[in-house]
Amino acid sequence: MSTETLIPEEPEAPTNRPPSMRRVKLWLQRPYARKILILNVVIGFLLLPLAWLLLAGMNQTGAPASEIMKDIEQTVFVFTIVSIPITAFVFAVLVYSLLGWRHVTGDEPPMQDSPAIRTNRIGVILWTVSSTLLAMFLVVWGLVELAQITANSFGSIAANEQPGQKSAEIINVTGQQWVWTFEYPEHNGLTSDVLYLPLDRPVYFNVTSKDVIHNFWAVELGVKVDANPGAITQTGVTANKLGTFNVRCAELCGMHHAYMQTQIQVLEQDAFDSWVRESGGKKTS
Amino acid sequence: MARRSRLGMWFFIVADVAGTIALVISYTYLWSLNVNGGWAPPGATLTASQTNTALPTTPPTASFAVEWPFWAILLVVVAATALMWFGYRSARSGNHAGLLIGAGLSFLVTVAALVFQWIQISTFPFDAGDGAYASAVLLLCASNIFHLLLLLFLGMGIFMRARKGLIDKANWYQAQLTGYYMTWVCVAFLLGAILTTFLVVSPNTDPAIFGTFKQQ
Amino acid sequence: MSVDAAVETKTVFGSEVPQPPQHGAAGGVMRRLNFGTGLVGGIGLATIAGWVTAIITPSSASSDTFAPMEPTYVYLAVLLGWFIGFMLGMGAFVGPLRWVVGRDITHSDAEYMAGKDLGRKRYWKYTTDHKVVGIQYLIVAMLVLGFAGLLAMLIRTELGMTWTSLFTPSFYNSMIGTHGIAMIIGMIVIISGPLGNFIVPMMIGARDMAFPRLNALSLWLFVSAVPMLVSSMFMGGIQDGWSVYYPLAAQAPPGMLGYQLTIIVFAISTAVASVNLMTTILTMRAKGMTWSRTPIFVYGIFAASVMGLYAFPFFQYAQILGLSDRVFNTSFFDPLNGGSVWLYENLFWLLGHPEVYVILIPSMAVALELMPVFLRKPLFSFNFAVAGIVGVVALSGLVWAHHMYMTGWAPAANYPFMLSTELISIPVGFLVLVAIGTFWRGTAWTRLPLMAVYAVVFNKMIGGVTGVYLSDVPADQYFHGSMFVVAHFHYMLMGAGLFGAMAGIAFFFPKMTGRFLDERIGSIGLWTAFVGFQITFMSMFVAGLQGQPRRVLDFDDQFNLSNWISTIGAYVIGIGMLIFLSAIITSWRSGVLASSNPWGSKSLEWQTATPVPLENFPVLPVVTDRPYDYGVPDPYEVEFDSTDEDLTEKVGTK
Amino acid sequence: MKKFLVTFLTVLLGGAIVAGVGVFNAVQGEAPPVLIANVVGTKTAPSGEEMPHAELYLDVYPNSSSQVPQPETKSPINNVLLDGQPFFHPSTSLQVPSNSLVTIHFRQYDSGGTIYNPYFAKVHGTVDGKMKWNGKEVTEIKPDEVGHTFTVHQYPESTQPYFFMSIPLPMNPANAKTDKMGYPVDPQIISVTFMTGEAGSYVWNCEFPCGDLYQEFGGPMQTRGWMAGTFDVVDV
Repeated sequence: MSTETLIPEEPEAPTNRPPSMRRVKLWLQRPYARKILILNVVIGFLLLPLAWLLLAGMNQTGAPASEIMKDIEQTVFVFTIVSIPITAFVFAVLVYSLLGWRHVTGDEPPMQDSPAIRTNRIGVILWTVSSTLLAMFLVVWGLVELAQITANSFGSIAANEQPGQKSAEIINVTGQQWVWTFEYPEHNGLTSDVLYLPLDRPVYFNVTSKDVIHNFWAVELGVKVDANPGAITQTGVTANKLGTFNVRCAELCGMHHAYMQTQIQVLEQDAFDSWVRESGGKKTS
Repeated sequence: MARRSRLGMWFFIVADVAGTIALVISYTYLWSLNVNGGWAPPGATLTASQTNTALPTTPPTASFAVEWPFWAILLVVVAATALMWFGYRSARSGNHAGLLIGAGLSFLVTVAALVFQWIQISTFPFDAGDGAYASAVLLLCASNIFHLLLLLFLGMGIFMRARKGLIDKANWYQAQLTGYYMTWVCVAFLLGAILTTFLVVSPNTDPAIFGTFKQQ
Repeated sequence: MSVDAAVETKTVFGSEVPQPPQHGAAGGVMRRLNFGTGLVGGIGLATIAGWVTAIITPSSASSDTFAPMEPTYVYLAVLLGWFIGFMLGMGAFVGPLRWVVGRDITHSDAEYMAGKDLGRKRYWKYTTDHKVVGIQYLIVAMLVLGFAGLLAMLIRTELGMTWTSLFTPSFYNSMIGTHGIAMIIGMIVIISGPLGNFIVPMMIGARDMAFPRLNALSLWLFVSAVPMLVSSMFMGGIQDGWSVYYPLAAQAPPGMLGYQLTIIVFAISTAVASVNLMTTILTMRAKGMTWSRTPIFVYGIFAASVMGLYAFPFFQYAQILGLSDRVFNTSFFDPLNGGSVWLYENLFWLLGHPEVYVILIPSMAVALELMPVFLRKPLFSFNFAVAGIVGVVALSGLVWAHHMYMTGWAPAANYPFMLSTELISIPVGFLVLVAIGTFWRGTAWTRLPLMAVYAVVFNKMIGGVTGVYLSDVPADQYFHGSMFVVAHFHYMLMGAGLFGAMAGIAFFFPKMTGRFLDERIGSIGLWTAFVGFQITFMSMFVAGLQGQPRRVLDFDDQFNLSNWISTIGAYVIGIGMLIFLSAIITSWRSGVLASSNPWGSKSLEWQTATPVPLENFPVLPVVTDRPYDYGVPDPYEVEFDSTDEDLTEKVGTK
Repeated sequence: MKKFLVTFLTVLLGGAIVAGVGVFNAVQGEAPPVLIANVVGTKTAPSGEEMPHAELYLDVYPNSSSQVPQPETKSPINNVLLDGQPFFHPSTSLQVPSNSLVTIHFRQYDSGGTIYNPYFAKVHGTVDGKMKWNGKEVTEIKPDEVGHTFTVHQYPESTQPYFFMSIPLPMNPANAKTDKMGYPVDPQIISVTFMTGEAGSYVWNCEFPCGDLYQEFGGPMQTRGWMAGTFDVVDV
C-alpha cells in the first residue's frame, strides 16, 4: 500500500486571506447565499405543519390514552421539529442547484467547468458540529424518554409496595394463533377475550405465547411487546382515558394474523369491579 | 499471484470464522437460556421439564456426550496440520521428498480424523430430537466434518500436485495457504472442544414453562 | 498437446506473473459446456433425485409432529439435484478438479474461458471475463427485481381492493415473503454485480478481477439460486415474511426449503464475490493509484464487500440451523425442546442490518461517483466521503438489535443499541454533506444520471429522518411492526438504493453497451416511477401513523383511503419502471452510438476504448493525480489574493 | 416513434403479465362455496321477543373418504400436503342472517386430546352460555377431551359489532365403534344457538391443535376449506 494519508493535500492558503468571521460576512454578501437561506427558511416553515399532522394521524382513534402514549407522541413531535431545519437546508440546496445556479443541457459535456471547490473548512465544520449535536440531542432525549417510559410501564410494580397507592392489577396476556386471552390471576383466574382495564390504575402485563411469536400491541395505550413462546415478557401501563381501544397483533403469526385483534374496554373502577363480579371473579380489593 | 491468493485465503477464512462464530453463539445462547428446561437431554439431568406435558416423550437413556473424543480428534487434526506445515517448509527449502511425505501423511491423518469424527457422532448417547444440547453438539460435529472434507480436498490436491512437481520454489504458496486453512480448522475444533467440555449444564435452573406463567 | 515455452512465459490472463509449467492438454469437455448443458444437467439430476427419493421414502414417513415428510424430502432432493446438476453442467467443477489432479487450466483454455473470439456465445458460458460477468449479472438481477416487482403489484392490488379479498391469506403471506427476499437479493446484486464487476477493474486500471474463475462461480451460484426461490412459490410458498421468524417458519409448507437453500447458496455466492472484489481492489490498483487517488465508487464497493463477507455467514448458518430443524428434527428454534426464538432473531439481524448498508453504500457511492462528471467540479471533501463510508462500515455490525427493541430479549440492551443506531446518522450525514457540497455552485449538466441523483438525495433525506424515529425506542414502541416501518425501509432501499442503481446504469450504459441510454424515454420512466414512489409510500406513512400493522391483508376501514392511494401510486411506479426497462431494451438494441468517453469523464474506465477490449488496457495506465480533477479556480477565492478595502463592494456587487 | 411503440408494448406486456398471474392465483385460491343458513321460522329470544330462526349443519371429519370427499382445492400442492387431514364439511365459508337466532348442529367424527388453552374448552357467545351435547346441556367440557373448536372472532373492522363465539367440539373416545370408513358410528352431536347482531363479516378457525408441523398448527389449520374459514352476517 502507499504511505500517503487519506487527506488530499489542501491548497496552500494565501497569506492575505481574510479571517474566518470576515469571510463569513463576505460569504453572506454573495448573491446566492441569502437566497438559499431564505429558501431554507421557507421550506422549513412549509414542513413545519408535519409535526402536528403526524400527531393527528396517531390520534385518530382516541390516543393518547396513557402517559406512555403521551411520551411517545412528544418524542415524535420533538424529533420532527429538530430534523426539519437540516432537511429543509438539503432540499433548499437541491432546489437552488436546479433553479438558481446555472445548468446546461445538450449532448456534449459543457465547455466551461464549475469552481473547483475541493472542500470548505467552515462549511464542513459547521455541518459536522451541527449533525453531531443533533445526534447527541436525539440520543439524550431518547435515553431520558426511554427511562421515563420504562418507569411508567413498571411503576405498577413499585405501586404495589407504596402505601396509599392503588395496588396494581396484574394481567396475564396469552397470545395464540389467532386469538388473545387475558387472565386476571387476582380474581381467581377470571379469563376474558376482551381486555378490561380499570381507569387510572397501574396495570402490569405478563405476556407469553402458546405457539409462535405474536406482538401484543395496545395501540392507543402505546404498549407494545412481543409474546414469545417459551419466555415471559413484562410491561405495564396506566390507562387514563375511558373508552374502547384496539389490541392488534404486530408480528406476522400465520394465516389469520390480520384478524388477531380484540378490544380494550377502559372502565371506571366500580364498573370494572361489577364486571369482575358478573363474570365470576372475586371482588377486587 | 502468491500475494493475491494469500489475501483471498485470508478473506475466505474470515467468512468461515463468521460462520463458526454463529455456531458458537447458538451453543452458548441456548446453553444460557435453557428454554423450557429443554437444554439437557432428557435423563441427563432431572429438570422439571419432565413434568411439562408439552414436551414430547423422549427416551430417558439420553445423556450428555463424553468430552475426551472432542480433544482426541482435535489432536489428530493438529497432527495433520503440523505435517502440512512440515511439507511446506520442505517445499520452501527445495526438499521435494519432505513435501511429498508431509502432504501425503497429512492427507492420511485427515482421513483418520474423519473416521474418528464419524465414530463419535454415531456413538453419541442422544439423537437429534433430544433437546437443544443434542442439536448444538451435532451441528458442531457436522461443521467439523464439513471442514475435514475441505481439508481432504486441499490435502489431496497438494499431494497430487507435489507428485507432478507443480509445487516447487516457484509456487510453494499453495501448500502455505493450505497450512493457513488447516491452522484455522484446528482453532475451530478447539472452540468446539472447549464448548462441549466447559459449558455443559445450563446455569438457568428455573426457566419458564412453555405457554404458561409459571417457573419450573 | 503440451504447451510450448513461448506460451508459458507470456502473461497469463488476468495476471502478469509467469505460470508454472502447464500440465495436461488444452480443450477437453469444458469447451462444450454452456447454459444449455447446465439446464439439462440441473433439470435432469433434479428429476432423477426427486424420483428416487419419492420411491425410497415410505409415504408413511412423518416427523414427530405428524407432518407428512415425503413432499419435504422429495422437494429437498429436487433442489439439491438441480443445484449440483446445474453447476456440473455449467462446468463449475472443472477448474477445482483439474487443480486437484494437477492438470492446470492451460493458457489457451484460460483465454477460451475468458470468451476470446466467442462472440455472443460467451454470454451463455462459464465465462471469466469480468465484463461478460457484469452484463450477465445485470440481466439476472433485473429479472429477479422484475419477479419481485410483479409480486409487489399483486400485493398492492390485494391491499387496494379493500371491499373484497382477492387471494387466500396463505397466498398473500407467501407473496409478501417472496417479494421481500427476492427484492433484497436483487438489490444486493444490482450495483455490486453489474457495476462492481464491469466497472471496478477498469476504474482501478486492472486487466481483470483477481480470481476470474471465482468471478464466474459467484455469478452462476447466484443464477442457480433464483429458480429455487421461484419454485418455492409452487410448494406452498414462504408464508412468513422475508425475515422468516421461527417458530412460525416451522409451520410453513415445504416451500420454506426453497427459501433456506436459496439463502445458503446465495450466501456462498456473496462470499465468493466479496473475496474477489476485495482482493482485486487491494492488490490490482494501477501504478500511482494511492488510496487518496482511488475513486469513491471503489470505496463503496469495497465497503459493501467487507460487510457482505462478515455478515452473510450469520444469515446462512441461521438458515442451516432452520433446515436441520425441519429435516433432521433438531431443536434450535423450537422452544418446546430448548430452542430459542431470540437466537434466530439475533442471527438473522446480525446480517439483516449490515445488509441494508450493503445495498445503500454502493448506491450512494455511484451517485457521488457520477456527480463530479456532470457538475464539472471535484467531489466536495473527498476524505469526508471516505470517512462516512468507513464510519458506516465500522458501526454496521453494532446496531442489529434495533430491530429487536420490542421483542423483550434484553430490555437493558435497548439503551446501548439506541446509542449506536443514532450515532450511525453522523457518517451517513457525511455522505449527504458531500452530495450537497458537490451540488454547491455547480453548473449542472442535467442529463438523466444526474437527475436521478437528485431523486436519490431527496429520498435518502426522507428515509433518514423517518429512520431516526425508528431508531428511538419510545417512538419505535408505536411504529415497530407497523406500515410506517415498511414505508421507511422502502424509502431507503428503493428510493435511495434502486434510484441510485438506475443512475449508475444510465451513467455506465455507454461504456457497457456502446450506446446511450435513451434520454427521453429514460427520463419519463424515472420521473413517473419517482412520482408514483412518493404517492405510494407517503400514504403508507399515513397508514402506519394511524396504526395499521404490516403484513396484514385485511384492515379496519380507517386505513382504506391511504391504502387506495398507495395502490394507485404503486401502479404508477410499475408503469414507470416498465418504461425505464423499455428504454434499456431499445437503447441496447438500437440506441444512439456513444464515443468511448461521452461524458467527458477523467477517470480511468472511460479512457479505454468502447467496446472494451478483452484485457481492458493495451498498456496498464499510471495514475498521477487525484480523481475528479475538474473545475476552474473559484472566482471568489481568487479575489482574496488581491485583497483591498473595496473588496467588499466588489463581491457585494457581483 | 418505433421506440415509443416498444415502450408502449413493454408497459402493455408487463400489465398483462401482472393481470394474468393475479387472475390465475385468484382462481386457484377461490374460497369454498358459501354455505347459507336458511331461515326456518321464528324462535323466542331470552329477551322474550320473537326472532327469525336459521339453522346450519356442519360435520367434522378426521380425513376424507369415498363417502366424504376432501374439500376441493384448485391449488395442486394442497391436494398433496393436506391429504388425510381433518376438515369441516360441507364448507367453511358460512353465511348467517343478521338480527336473528341461529342454531348450528355439529356432528364431530374426529378423535382428539388436550387443548393448549382451557379457555376454549368452555362455551362462549351462545344465547344462554350453554351448548347441547348429545342431548344434555353443558357450559364446558374437559380440556383433555376436546376434538376441535369452532371459534369465531373479531374481524378488524371497528364499524361492525364485536362478535366472539367459541364452541368446543368434544372428541370421540378411542374405543368408539367405527364403520367401514373408519368413522365413529354415533358421532358427537353438538348444537348451539346464538344471536346475531348487525351485519358484519368475521373469520373463524379451530383452536384445537389438529394440524401438522410445529405445535400441530400447520397444514389444515392454516388453510381455508379445512380448519378455518369466513363467517358472514348479512341482512336478508
